Amino acid sequence: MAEHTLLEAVNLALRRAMADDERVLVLGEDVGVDGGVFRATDGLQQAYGANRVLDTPLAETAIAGIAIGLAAQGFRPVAEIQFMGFIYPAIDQLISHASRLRTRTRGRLSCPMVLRAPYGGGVHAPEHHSESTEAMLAHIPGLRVVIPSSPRRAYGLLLAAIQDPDPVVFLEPKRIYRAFREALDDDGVALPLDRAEILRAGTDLTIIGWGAMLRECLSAAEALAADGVSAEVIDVATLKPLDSATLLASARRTGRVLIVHEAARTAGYGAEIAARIAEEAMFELEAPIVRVTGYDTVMPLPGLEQKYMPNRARILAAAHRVLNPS
Amino acid sequence: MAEHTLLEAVNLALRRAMADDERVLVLGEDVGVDGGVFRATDGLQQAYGANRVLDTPLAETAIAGIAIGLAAQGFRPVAEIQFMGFIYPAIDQLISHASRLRTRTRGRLSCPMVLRAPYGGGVHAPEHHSESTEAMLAHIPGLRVVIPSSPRRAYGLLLAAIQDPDPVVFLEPKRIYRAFREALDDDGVALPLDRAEILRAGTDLTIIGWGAMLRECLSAAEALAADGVSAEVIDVATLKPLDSATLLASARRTGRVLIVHEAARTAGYGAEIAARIAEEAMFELEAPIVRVTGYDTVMPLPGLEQKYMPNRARILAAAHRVLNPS
Amino acid sequence: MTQVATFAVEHSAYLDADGKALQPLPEALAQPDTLRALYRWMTLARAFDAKAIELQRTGRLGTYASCLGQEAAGVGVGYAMQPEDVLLPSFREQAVQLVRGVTATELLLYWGGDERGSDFHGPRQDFPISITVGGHAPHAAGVALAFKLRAEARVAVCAIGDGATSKGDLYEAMNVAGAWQLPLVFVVNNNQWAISMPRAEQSAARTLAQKAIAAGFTGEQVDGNDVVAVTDVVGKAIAHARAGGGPRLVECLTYRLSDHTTVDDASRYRSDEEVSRHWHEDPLKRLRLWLEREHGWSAEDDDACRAECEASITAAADAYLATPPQAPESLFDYLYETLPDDLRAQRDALLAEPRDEHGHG
Amino acid sequence: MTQVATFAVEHSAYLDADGKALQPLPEALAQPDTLRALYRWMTLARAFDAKAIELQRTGRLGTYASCLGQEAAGVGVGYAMQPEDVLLPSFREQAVQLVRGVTATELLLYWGGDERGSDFHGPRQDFPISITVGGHAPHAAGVALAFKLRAEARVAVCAIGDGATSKGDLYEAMNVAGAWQLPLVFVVNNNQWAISMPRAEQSAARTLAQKAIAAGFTGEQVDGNDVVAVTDVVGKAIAHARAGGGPRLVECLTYRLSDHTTVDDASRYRSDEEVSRHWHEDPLKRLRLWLEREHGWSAEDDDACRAECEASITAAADAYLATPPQAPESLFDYLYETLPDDLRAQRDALLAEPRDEHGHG
Ligand SMILES: Cc1ncc(C[n+]2csc(CCOP(=O)(O)OP(=O)(O)O)c2C)c(N)n1
Ligand SMILES: Cc1ncc(C[n+]2csc(CCOP(=O)(O)OP(=O)(O)O)c2C)c(N)n1
Ligand SMILES: [Mg+2]
Ligand SMILES: [Mg+2]
Repeated sequence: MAEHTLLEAVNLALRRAMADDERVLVLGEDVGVDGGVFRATDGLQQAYGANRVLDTPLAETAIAGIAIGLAAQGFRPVAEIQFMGFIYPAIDQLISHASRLRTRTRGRLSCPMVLRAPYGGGVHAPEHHSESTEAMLAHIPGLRVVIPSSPRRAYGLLLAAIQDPDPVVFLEPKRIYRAFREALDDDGVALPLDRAEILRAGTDLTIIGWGAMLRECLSAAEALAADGVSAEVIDVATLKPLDSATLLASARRTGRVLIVHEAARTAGYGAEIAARIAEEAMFELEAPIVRVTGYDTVMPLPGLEQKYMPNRARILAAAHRVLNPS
Repeated sequence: MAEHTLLEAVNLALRRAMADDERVLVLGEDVGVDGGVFRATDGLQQAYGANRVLDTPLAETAIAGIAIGLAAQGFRPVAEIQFMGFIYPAIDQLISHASRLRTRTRGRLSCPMVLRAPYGGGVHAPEHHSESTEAMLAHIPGLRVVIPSSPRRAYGLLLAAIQDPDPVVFLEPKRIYRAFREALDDDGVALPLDRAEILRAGTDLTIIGWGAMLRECLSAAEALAADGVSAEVIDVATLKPLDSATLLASARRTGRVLIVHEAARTAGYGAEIAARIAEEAMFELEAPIVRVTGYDTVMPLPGLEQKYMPNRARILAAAHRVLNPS
Repeated sequence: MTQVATFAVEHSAYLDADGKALQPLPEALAQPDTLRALYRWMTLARAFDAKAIELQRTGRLGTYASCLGQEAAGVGVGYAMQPEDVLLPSFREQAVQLVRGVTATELLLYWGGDERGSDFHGPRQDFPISITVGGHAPHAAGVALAFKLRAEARVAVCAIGDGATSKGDLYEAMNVAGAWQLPLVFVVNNNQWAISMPRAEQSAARTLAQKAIAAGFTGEQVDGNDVVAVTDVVGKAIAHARAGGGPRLVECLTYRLSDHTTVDDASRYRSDEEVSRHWHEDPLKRLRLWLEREHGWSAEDDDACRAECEASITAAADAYLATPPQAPESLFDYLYETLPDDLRAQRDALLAEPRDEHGHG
Repeated sequence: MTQVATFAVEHSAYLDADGKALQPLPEALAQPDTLRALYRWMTLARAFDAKAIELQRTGRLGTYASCLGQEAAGVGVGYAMQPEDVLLPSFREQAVQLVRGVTATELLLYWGGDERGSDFHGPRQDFPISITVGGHAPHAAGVALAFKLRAEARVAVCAIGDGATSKGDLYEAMNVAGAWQLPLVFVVNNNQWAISMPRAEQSAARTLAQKAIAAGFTGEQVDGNDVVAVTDVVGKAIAHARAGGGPRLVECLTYRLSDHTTVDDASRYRSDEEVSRHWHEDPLKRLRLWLEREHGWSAEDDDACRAECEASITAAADAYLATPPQAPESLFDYLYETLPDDLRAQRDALLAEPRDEHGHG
C-alpha cells in the first residue's frame, strides 16, 4: 500500500470518483490547467479532459450556483472554492438554494454537489487564507459539513461526499495537506458521512476536535499519557450531521470533556457539542466542559498567527483544569 | 408619554439619530420614497431629504459595501437589508471587511455602520422572508449583533447601535413589529450594547431568549406561575458581545436553564449560551440545560410554519422536563 | 485614440398599442390559430391573476405577486420554448409557467404556502420560482452547461426583472454564459419598477439589453406588451442558442399594472395617472383588436374565451382549496434523501406534538 | 428592428514598445522633469519588487504578489491622482501605493504579515489592500458617495485586475456608481492573467472596457505599459469625475511578467516564450529609450537613478527588518474601539501565555 499525503488522498479520491462515475465533474478557479493552487486537482484535466474539469472565471457566487444547476440536471459536480475565505460570496447559494432544492420541490429536483475548500490557519498565508468558519455552514439545514483529519479519512470521506445525494461542504485542513503520509489503499471505499472516529482510546478525559487541530490533540494526549492520564481523542469528522452518540458515550465514560477548534470561540461549533453534552450527559460529568478555541478576534496576519492558534500547550493547560476542577 | 409599536420605535430612533447627528444616513432598497416595505423608514426622506435617505439599486453586496465606504469616510450609515433572508450576499462584506477595517488598519480607519434587517418567522410570508440566522453573524469577530424585544428596547438599542463606533447588525423581530404598544419617551437615551435584561424575575427556572420568542417565554412563565413555578425570563438583547454575567448569575440562582430561539437548533446561538453555562456554572445546576428551538430543517412555506416555530406549549413541555429531570 | 469596438442595441415590435401592425407579422406567428392560442394563454394568465388576488383578499392565499399587464412577456417566452427546454423563473412568471404546463392548482398551492406547488407534474425539470432576486441566474448557467456537456439541443431560459439586473449574481452568470457560449437565454422582464424603484434609477444604462455587452454577447429590446414580438424575438434567441450560437439577452419592455405584491401599496410611489396611461398599452387589448380586425374575432368569441379560462381557473382553485395540508413531518422528509440519524429525535418530537387538521386558507 | 443605442470603446497610446511616439505627447506630460519623475517612480517600484522577492526567497517576507511589468499602470494612476483623492487598491498596486506616499517599509511590513503596514502615515484615507478580489469595489462607491454628499471635489480610484471583472461585487459597485453619477474611476489592470486563467477565457467581452457599458458610463482602453498614456487617460477620467461628470472605467492593457505570487509557478500554465515576448513591452525600457532620444538621458543617469532607488529600498527594508513585532494583545486592542467586557477574559488568557520575542522573518 502506497503512502500518501492528505493532499494526494484528495486527488486520488477525485480521480477515483471521476473514473467510476462519469457524472462527476470538477470545476473551480485554476483547477484545470494549473491543477489547483495546492495541486489538489493536479492531472485531472489531462486525465479526464476539459469537459469534465472546468476552469471557471473568477466568480464564487457563480461557481456555487453553476454546481447547483449541474446537480439538478443529474451531474455530480465537485466545485472548489480556492480558500475558505472566499466561500462567503457562495453562502447565499448554499443556504438559499443548494440546501433547499430538494425540500422546495418535494424531492422533484435535488442537489448532489460537493463544495470543497481548503480551510484553517497555520500556514503563514495572506489575509483571508486562514479562515475557519465551519460553524456558520453547520448551522444550515439541508447541508452536510465534513472535515477530514488524515489522508485515509480524506480519501474515504471525499468519496462519500461525492456519492451522497445531497449537498456536502468538504473542508480540507490545509495545514496538514502535506504534513504527514499514511498508507492508503485506493480501493474506492467510502466512509460513512455520519460517524465520528475515536482516534485514540482513553478513560480519563475526552478530547474532541476536527481537522488539523487533532494533531495538537493527539500530541497533548501523548503528553498526558506520560503523566499517567489516559485521554480519548475523537475526530468529529462530520459536523453535520453530528454523531452525538459517539461523543456522548465517550463523555459518559470519561466524565471529562475538552473541545478543541481553531475557529473563534463564540458561536463556534464547539458550542454545539458542549450544549449537546450538557443537555444529555450533564449528570455524568465530573468537570465542566471546557473549550479550547481561537479567540473571538479576527485571524491576524501571519506575524501573530501563532498567538491566535490553539496548540498543544493550550490544550494541556485546559486538560489540567478539567482534570482538577476547582 | 405616547405609546408606540416596535416598528414606530425604530422609526423614532432613526429620526432622532438623524436629527442629532448629521453624519447619520439611511440607505437601502425602498427605504426612501416608499418608506420601507414595513414603513420603518416612513417619512424620513421627506424630513431629511434624498441626500440623507437613499434608495439604492437592488444589490445587497453593494448596500453593505457602500455603507463600509461611507463609514470609513466618517458618515454613520444605517443600511437596511429588506429581509434577513437577503442578507447573505452581504455576509462577505460583513465578515471580510466591515468587521476588520479597524484591526486591519490598526485603527486608522473604522466602520461605524449599522445594518438593519427584519428577521424571524410567524408572519405567513413567502420563502426567505422568515430567516433567523443570527448565530452565523454572532460568530463574526469584530461585529456586534443586537436584537430588541420591545418598542422601548428597540428605541434605545438602535440609538446605541448608531452611536457605536463599530459595525452593528441590528435584527428586528418583524413578528412583533406591530404586535403591541409600549409607552416610550423619545428622549434620545441609548441603552448599553452589552447588557441582557431580566424581563421577569423568578427563582425556580431561568428562561433565556431574544426577539419575538420572548413573548412566548413570558407567556410560558405566566402559565408556570399559575402552577406555582417562578420563572425568570431574560432578554439576551446583545448576542455579541454577550452579557454572560447576567445569564450566569441567574443560572446559578435558579439552577435550571431553558434557552429558546426560533433558529435551527444545531449551531444556533442557544448552543453558545448553553456552552458558557456548562463551562462556568455546571456544578450549580439542578437539571440539564435544555434548548427549545426551531428544528434543523428549512423554514417551511407558511403552510407548515406554525409546526416549525417554537411556542408556548413547547416551552412549557421543556420547562417541565427541566423542573423534573429524570 | 482608436476605436477598438462598437456595439448596438436593436428594438423589435410588430403590433402597436392599438393593434395595428408596425411591420408584417412573422409568417409562423401570423396564423390565426397561433394568434388565438396566444390570446387564450394571455386570457388564462389574467384570469389566474384575478383569482389569486381574490383568494388572497379573502385570506385563502398568501402574499402574491401579480403579473397583470405582463401577460405578453410571459406567454411569448413560454410559447417560444420547447418542452425539453428548462425554465428558471422569478416570482412573477405565472404566465410562462402556465404555458409550460405548470397547473394553476400547483401555482395556487405554491402561493398558498405549500411546497407541493413546486413539484410540477408537467415540466419536471423546470426550476421552482426563485424568490431571491437574481439568485437563480447561476443555476441557469449550470443547467445550460449540462446541456452543452451532454451535447443536447436544449436551452435554458432564465427570467428576471429589471431590478435583478443590478445584482451581481446575474452578472456573474451572464459573464460565464458568454465565456462558455452556453445555450442560455436571459429574459429581462422590464416592468419599469422594482417595488418602488423606477427603472431610470436602477441603472444609468440606457437599455437593460446592453447589460449583455459586458458579458460579450448580444442583448436586444422588444416591445414586451406585443406577444408577437416577444414570441418572435425570444424564439430566435432560443433557436440561436440551440444551434450552438451562445447566450442572448432579451429585454421585454412592459409595465407592472398591479401593486408589487398584495402587501404593497404602489400609490405611495407612483401616480394613478401613470398607471392609467399604461393601461393603454395592455397586451391583451392590442392582440384582441388585431384579431377583430384581421380574423373576425367577435365579442362572443371573446366572452367565450374568457368564460372558458375563468372556469378552468375556478376549477383549479377549487382543487387547490380542497387539497388537504401536508403532514408536518414532511418538513423532515424532504430535507435529505435519507434522514440522518441525528435528526430522528427532532422528527419524533414533531410527531409527538398535537396535530390540528386544517385546509388551505 | 430599430437601433436604439450604440456604443464604442476607444484605445489610447503615446509611446510604443521601442519608445517611439505614436502621436505627440500631451503637453503637461511631455516635460522632461515630469517624464524623469515618472521614470524614477517606475524604477523605484521595480527595485521594491526585487527586494520583496529577495526577502521572500530568504524567508523574511510572506507570500508576495509581484508587480513586475505593470509599473506604468501603477505609477500612471498614482501620478494622476491628487493627494486628497482616495485609492482603493487590490494586492498588486505597490507602484500606485508608493506614488501615493505609502512607504516601502509599510508595504514590507504588510507583506511581512504585520497589520501596521496598513496604518499608512502618508495617505491616511487610502484603503488598505483588498485581498478579496473585487471586494473593495463597493467601498469605493461608498467613499465616492461620501465625496458627492459633502460636495467635495475629490475622486475615489478603485484598482482591480482582469480577473476581478468577473465578480458580481465589482459589477454591483459599477452599476450604483453609474446610477448615482459618483466621482469614481475604476482602473482595470488587465495583465492578461488571473493566476492561470488567461484573459480570453475570463470573459467573452472583446474588451474589459466595455464592462462599463452595462453600468451606463464610458469605458476606455489604454496601453498600460505606456506610462504617459496611463497618466493622461486616467488623469482625464479623474478630472471628468472631479468635475461632476460621473464614473469612468479605464482598462490598462499590460502583462504580468512574474509568477502570480511567490507561491505560484506560472510555467505550469504559460510558456516562457510568451513571457519573453512581453519583456519587449517593458514599460521602463520604452520610457528610457524616449528619454535617451529626446532628453539626453545617459547610461550614468540611469545607473544613478537605479542606485538611488535601490538604496532607498534597502534602507526601507532594513527599517522593516528592525521593526519589533507587535504585541500579541494587539489582536484584541484594535478589534473594537473599546474592548467589550465579554472579551477581557480572553485577552487576559492571551497575556498569560508565555511570550517569545522575535523579529520579522
Ligand atoms: C436578493 C433579494 N433582495 C431583495 C428582495 C426583495 N424584493 C422582492 S421583489 C423586489 C423587486 C424586484 O424587482 P424586479 O427585479 O424589477 O422584479 P419585479 O418585482 O418588478 O417583477 C425586491 C427588492 C428579494 N426578493 N431578493
Ligand atoms: C474573491 C476571491 N476569490 C479568489 C481569490 C484567490 N485569488 C487571488 S488573486 C486571484 C486572481 C486575480 O486575478 P486578477 O484580478 O486578474 O488580478 P492579478 O492577480 O492578475 O493582479 C485569485 C483567484 C481571491 N483573493 N479573492
Ligand atoms: Mg420590475
Ligand atoms: Mg490579472
